Amino acid sequence: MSGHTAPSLLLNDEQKMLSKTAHEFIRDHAPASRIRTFRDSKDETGFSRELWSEMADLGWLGLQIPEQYDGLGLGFFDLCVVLEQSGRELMPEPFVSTLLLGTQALLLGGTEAQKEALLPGIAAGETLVTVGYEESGSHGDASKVSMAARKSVDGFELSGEKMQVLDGHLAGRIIVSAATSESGYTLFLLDPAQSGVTITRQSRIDGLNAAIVRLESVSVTGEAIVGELDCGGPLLQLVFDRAAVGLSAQMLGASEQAFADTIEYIKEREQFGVPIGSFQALQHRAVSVYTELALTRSVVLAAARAIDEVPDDVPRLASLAKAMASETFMHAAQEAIQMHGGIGVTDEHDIGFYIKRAQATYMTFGKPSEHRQRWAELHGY
Amino acid sequence: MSGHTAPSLLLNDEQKMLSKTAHEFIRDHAPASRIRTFRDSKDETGFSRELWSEMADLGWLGLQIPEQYDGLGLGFFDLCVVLEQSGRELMPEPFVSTLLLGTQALLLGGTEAQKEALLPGIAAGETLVTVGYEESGSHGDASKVSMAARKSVDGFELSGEKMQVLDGHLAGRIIVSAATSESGYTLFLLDPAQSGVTITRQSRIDGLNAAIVRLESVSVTGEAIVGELDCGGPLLQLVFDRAAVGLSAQMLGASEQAFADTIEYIKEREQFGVPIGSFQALQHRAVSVYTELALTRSVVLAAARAIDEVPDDVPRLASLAKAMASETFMHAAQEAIQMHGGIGVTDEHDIGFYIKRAQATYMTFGKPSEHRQRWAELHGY
Amino acid sequence: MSDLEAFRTEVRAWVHENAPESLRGTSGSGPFEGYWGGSKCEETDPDLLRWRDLGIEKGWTAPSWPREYGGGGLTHAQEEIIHAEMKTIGVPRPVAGQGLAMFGPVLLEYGNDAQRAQHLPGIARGEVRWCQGYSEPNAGSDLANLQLKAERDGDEFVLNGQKIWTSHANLSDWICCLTRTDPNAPKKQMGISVMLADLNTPGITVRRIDLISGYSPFCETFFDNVRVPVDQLVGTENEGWTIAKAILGHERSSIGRSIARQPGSAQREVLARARKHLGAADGAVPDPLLRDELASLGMREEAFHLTLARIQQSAASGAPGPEGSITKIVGTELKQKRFELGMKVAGTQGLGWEGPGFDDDDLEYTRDWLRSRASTIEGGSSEIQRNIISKRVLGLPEGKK
Amino acid sequence: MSDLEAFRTEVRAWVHENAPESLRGTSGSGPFEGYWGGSKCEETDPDLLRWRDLGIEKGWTAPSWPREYGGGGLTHAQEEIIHAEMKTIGVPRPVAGQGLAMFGPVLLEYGNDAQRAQHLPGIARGEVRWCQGYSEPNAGSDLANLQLKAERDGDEFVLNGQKIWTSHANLSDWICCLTRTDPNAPKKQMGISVMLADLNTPGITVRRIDLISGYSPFCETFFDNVRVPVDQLVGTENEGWTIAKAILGHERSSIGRSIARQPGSAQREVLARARKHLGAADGAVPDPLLRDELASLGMREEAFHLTLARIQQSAASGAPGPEGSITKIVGTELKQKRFELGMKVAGTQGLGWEGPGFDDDDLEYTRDWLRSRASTIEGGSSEIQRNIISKRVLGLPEGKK
Repeated sequence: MSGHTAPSLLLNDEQKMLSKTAHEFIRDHAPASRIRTFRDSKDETGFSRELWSEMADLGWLGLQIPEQYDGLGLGFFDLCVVLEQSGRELMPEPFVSTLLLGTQALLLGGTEAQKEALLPGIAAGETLVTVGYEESGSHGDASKVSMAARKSVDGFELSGEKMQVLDGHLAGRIIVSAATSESGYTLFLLDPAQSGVTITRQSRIDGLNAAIVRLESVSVTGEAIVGELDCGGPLLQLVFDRAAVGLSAQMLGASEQAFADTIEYIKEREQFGVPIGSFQALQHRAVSVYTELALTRSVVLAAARAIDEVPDDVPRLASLAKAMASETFMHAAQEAIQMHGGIGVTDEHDIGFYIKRAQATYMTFGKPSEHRQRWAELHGY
Repeated sequence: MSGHTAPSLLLNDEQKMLSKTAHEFIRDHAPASRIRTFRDSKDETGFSRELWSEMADLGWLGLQIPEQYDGLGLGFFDLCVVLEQSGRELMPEPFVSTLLLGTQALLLGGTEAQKEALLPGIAAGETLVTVGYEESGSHGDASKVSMAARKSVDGFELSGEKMQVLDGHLAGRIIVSAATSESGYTLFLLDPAQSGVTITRQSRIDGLNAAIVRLESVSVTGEAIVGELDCGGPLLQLVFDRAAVGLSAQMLGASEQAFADTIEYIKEREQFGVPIGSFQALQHRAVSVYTELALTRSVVLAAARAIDEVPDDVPRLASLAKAMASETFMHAAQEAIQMHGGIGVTDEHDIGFYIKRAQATYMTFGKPSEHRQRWAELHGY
Repeated sequence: MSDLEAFRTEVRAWVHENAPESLRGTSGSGPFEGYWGGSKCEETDPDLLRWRDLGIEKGWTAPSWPREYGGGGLTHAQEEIIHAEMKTIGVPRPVAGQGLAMFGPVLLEYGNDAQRAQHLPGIARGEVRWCQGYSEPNAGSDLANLQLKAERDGDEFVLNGQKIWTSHANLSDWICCLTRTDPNAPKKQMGISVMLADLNTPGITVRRIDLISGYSPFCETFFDNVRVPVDQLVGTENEGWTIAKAILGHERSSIGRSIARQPGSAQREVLARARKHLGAADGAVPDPLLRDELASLGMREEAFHLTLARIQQSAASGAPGPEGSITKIVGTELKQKRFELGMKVAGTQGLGWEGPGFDDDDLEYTRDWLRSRASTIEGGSSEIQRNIISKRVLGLPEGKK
Repeated sequence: MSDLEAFRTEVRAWVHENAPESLRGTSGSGPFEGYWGGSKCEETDPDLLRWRDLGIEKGWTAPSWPREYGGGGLTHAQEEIIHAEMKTIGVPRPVAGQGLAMFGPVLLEYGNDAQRAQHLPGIARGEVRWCQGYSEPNAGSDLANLQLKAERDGDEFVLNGQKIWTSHANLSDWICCLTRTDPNAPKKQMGISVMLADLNTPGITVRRIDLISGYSPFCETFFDNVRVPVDQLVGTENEGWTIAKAILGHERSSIGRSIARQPGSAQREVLARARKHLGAADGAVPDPLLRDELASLGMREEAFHLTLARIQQSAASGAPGPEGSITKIVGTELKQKRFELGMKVAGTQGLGWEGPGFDDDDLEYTRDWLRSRASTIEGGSSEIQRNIISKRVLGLPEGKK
């Protein structure tokens, strides 16, 4: 903690109620088994439009969106309360693409016109807005931008390809990064219905929906710029920090659910005439997961709080949360499978989806070692 | 393994007998508690001259020394058989200084005259020969040599300071590295009785004896050079590889003894009315140590064998052995203390000396991460 | 030159002369890689079939089995040499699979002459494929808890119940089952019998089990009044646990060994992925942390191979050490580390399940990574292995089961 | 402004005005740092003594104790504020030690008025120093197995036996002992009583125990017909186990908290050592692996502090979470990691025991590293903590003890 007084890491009464409501709603309507259902039925949407609308009606999608854009005007912390619960059941709905990437990009860099045009639709669950930043040659470094924005008479002409654009198959708007100068790049807001845009759906292990977005000479005006010309890098970094924290909240929820399922399983599963949860070696390993969960909860809450209250602390706390949540989720998912034994590695059981999501989230918005490196830099070493 | 047929990793009958004899002799005459005795009595020698002589009589000090210099002319592998046993009881006798550093430097780079003058005395247990390579500003990098050898009329004049020279307080000869050109340094054989040499004894946690060797304008002739002028670096690297393997054999023995003592302890120590060794969490952790010991034994034997038979394989196998033995010894020593509980952290119990030695050996001849880096380089990445 | 060395020279020459070019370098030459055969086999690769036939002709599909049963009549040391020479150039054994690796040896040790004569030649020629029937839903780690009922009825046993993890049961011809012949035995390790059943017997149904990797060799096999002739009982009725333990011990060590592909191959594989995905064609891997992890993996791989060699050498010298019991644990953890690191270097390119935007190698690797999670569970979980070592090797007192 | 905020403002002003300059920034302000007092204390630092006297005068050595016993009569929330404000500028509490942290609270909860009146003021003023007498050679993790015999003889108990790990017994005035008053009780948790003994009582001898670090606060304390008046029995005879558990719970959480020095201090400490020993005055630590390990340490330290804060906040809000039980495990492991890394960056310069060639800071650090090995053992080993969490928090079924 940089200050001597720690920020509040507790949920207030409203947030506790929100957490409880979200927990129950998601548990009842959105079990993790849906990942299998969507996959096996080759569902074209890949998530439930109805559920997304219902959550909009519950106010969850606009929690953090200012009231002037039809949101509730609460904080990022409140959003994280819902995200944690959504993570428990690995929901494939467009939380990351729309609430973490698209919305944050608009809130942090959008013009008044862009916000007015899109935020109400997001809060209403009608519009999906995503960000495309990954390219095939970027090796995970979003600052390596090959997509080019050439100056044209009345704006820019964009060409190039973005990979694994989350919910790119259904997004009403896609924000892409494109090189606008030798050293800088710019974020542009696109309508995928525009001529020159090709969308190819991808299939990932984790059940999130992604697409390849190919642009061939797509024309946009200067009004499509999100943020400032050539300043896409710093803006995207701010977006990534928030997205990393929100994703960490989902990872926390997922870890907790995997752990809870595992504890329940080892209490029930008998071998050698006793529950396997009575074996001390398993018990001590379970405690190791438990302690990591407790630490992860603290850092996720602190990072979420910082986004609302202590902006200067966001970079380091976002890196802390993402690094720790990634390792905890992977650890919890691995132990969950191992402790479930044979049944745990079958496709029939849901626990296997947790390790798939763990791998995907580990690799998204910077893996732990990258965040540790950033932490070191932020601490001057 | 670089070839398709693994080298023999078994002891032949003579080596098995040697191992057994050494084990019993050391167990009976050189218990680890001597570390405490030497320390508390502030013994000026810090080890037992008598024991060293007896081991010479048994032929152990000259095992690897060619017969023409009064040794037995066996291999480095044979020497490692004895080293492993000496490690079991953390013997503070000058194995590392004299048999691993001094002897190997002479065997690999010594002139005929130097070998004739010193190897018989080493085999007889009468002469100690050590190597000084560490300096206060070298940060563990032996190639940073501040000690200077200035050309003089009939040779060189050496000035500078070496730190933590093992057994420097009693060595009959000390080999030091000294800069002889911009880019290279040279190994020189010194008689500490020479004018300008000051020896200051140091006290280390691990019970090995060390000294600061300060040289002020010490004159030597060209006959004092070990190896070639300006070629001290490559020679010292060869010496270090052998020393690392020999030290790894000692670490293997020490790990095995710490583990054996721990297994014995947890079989006997009762809490809650049962031996604590019946607790599954301890059992599984004990198995982890056991598996590391088995792997470490294989790599130490392979590296020792390579020194005798496959010189090209020595660099990578020496790095493998040192890296693995270091981690295994530290792991075994930490678990030994934790499983011994309260008594394990008292100075009265010998088990604490194992972690002190583990720390010292970890840091000697390259720590694991340095050896992994070298391994990567040797494998082209 | 010793006899064995002379034999090695001879084997090497034969293998070099006869092993099809197309198969060289394709295999770790373990007991489970290559042509598994059986009546349902649809293998069409002419080289693989020719290699099989050459092996059968030499008796080298089962070098140490008696010649009368289709083997080569050689010693175990000679067998090791044959397998080692095939491994050297990376060709698979002419016939592979569980029949050769496990059930043949069981019949040689515990079966009677009639059983050997009936079953061994088909195994040695790769004509009859075998699978195992040990685990049940409530008898995994606690295998002795098995409940598949076998009741005597005249000259037959009638089997009812279920087996699980019956790998490749859908592709096999026969199954080797652990059954409960005496449900009233005072200890659950008693009253167990080993039986061989033709999978075509009426009443047997097989259902495939997909793993998290999306596919798997595993099946569930259900027995509904399945009639097995009494002459397919192996060993003594109700005393099958001894045989079961022997089979499991064999399975454990063969899993450990089967992970041991060519020395250095795990390191090379992950290095190649690092070069591909990190965009570093040669020289040092640019990420020093990944490089360090890769070196750790490479070192551990080498240590594992050296340990296997040491165990093999000490077994050959007549004094098998207790270290054999660790190979399953160490081998499977090494395998998992390899895939974890291989996934880490691939970053988001490792996240594909199928289809566009991911190349085939990456898609396959990801499935293999998922598959590797089972390795510390199947064939006796790591936890069970640790219990065994704790008790049998370290001699630690037993707590509760 | 709430009352508490107003109080904080007042405390902050007082602390800033009165805390001696020389003490600022010297302390993590935990309950065990600073002036421990007692009749054998030879403290001469005038600032420390002045700070003690100012604290006593305000009643802020024991802010939440009743004023009649030398306390400040304040609420726990106010006490937290006082300690937090001292921590902010890094001054120690005016009086520290186990009397304030553990035995005073025990007497307030379980003692009688006479005992409170006799003992509390001396503790609050730092005049009487206390130590614990719980463990015995055969009652460590299994504390309920304790055997120190206390037999009633008229108005006295006669104590015979031995305690171990009686920290600072050689510097203390009184000891709080767990004794066996009924050796025939049906369960070993029964028949235990808590007693207070003056260490000057004839028959008590104290022997210091050195740790592997070369020194330690620990002692063994032997009881040979030691007569303790019955009015020093705390609570009910034979029902001391409840009190013992309360003391142990308190010890556990205070050990965890006492490790929590200033946030970021572990990272700063190891970074300073890295700069010193790796020769990098500023900028990135040159060894990327050490740098990564340091970042891991720094992150974990921050996570630990945030978790302590979260636990404290939820306790203050009336709903203490179960996470409190992890602080001992996490805190002590963090401490060990810190010293391990600090030793690693020092290389061979960390190998000194004493004397020439090593500087004083390094020598002290090495001793502290060795001392840290005890932290996962003392005050309830990590293994015992894991058992407790497993049972009480996770609700896992008990296996064998």
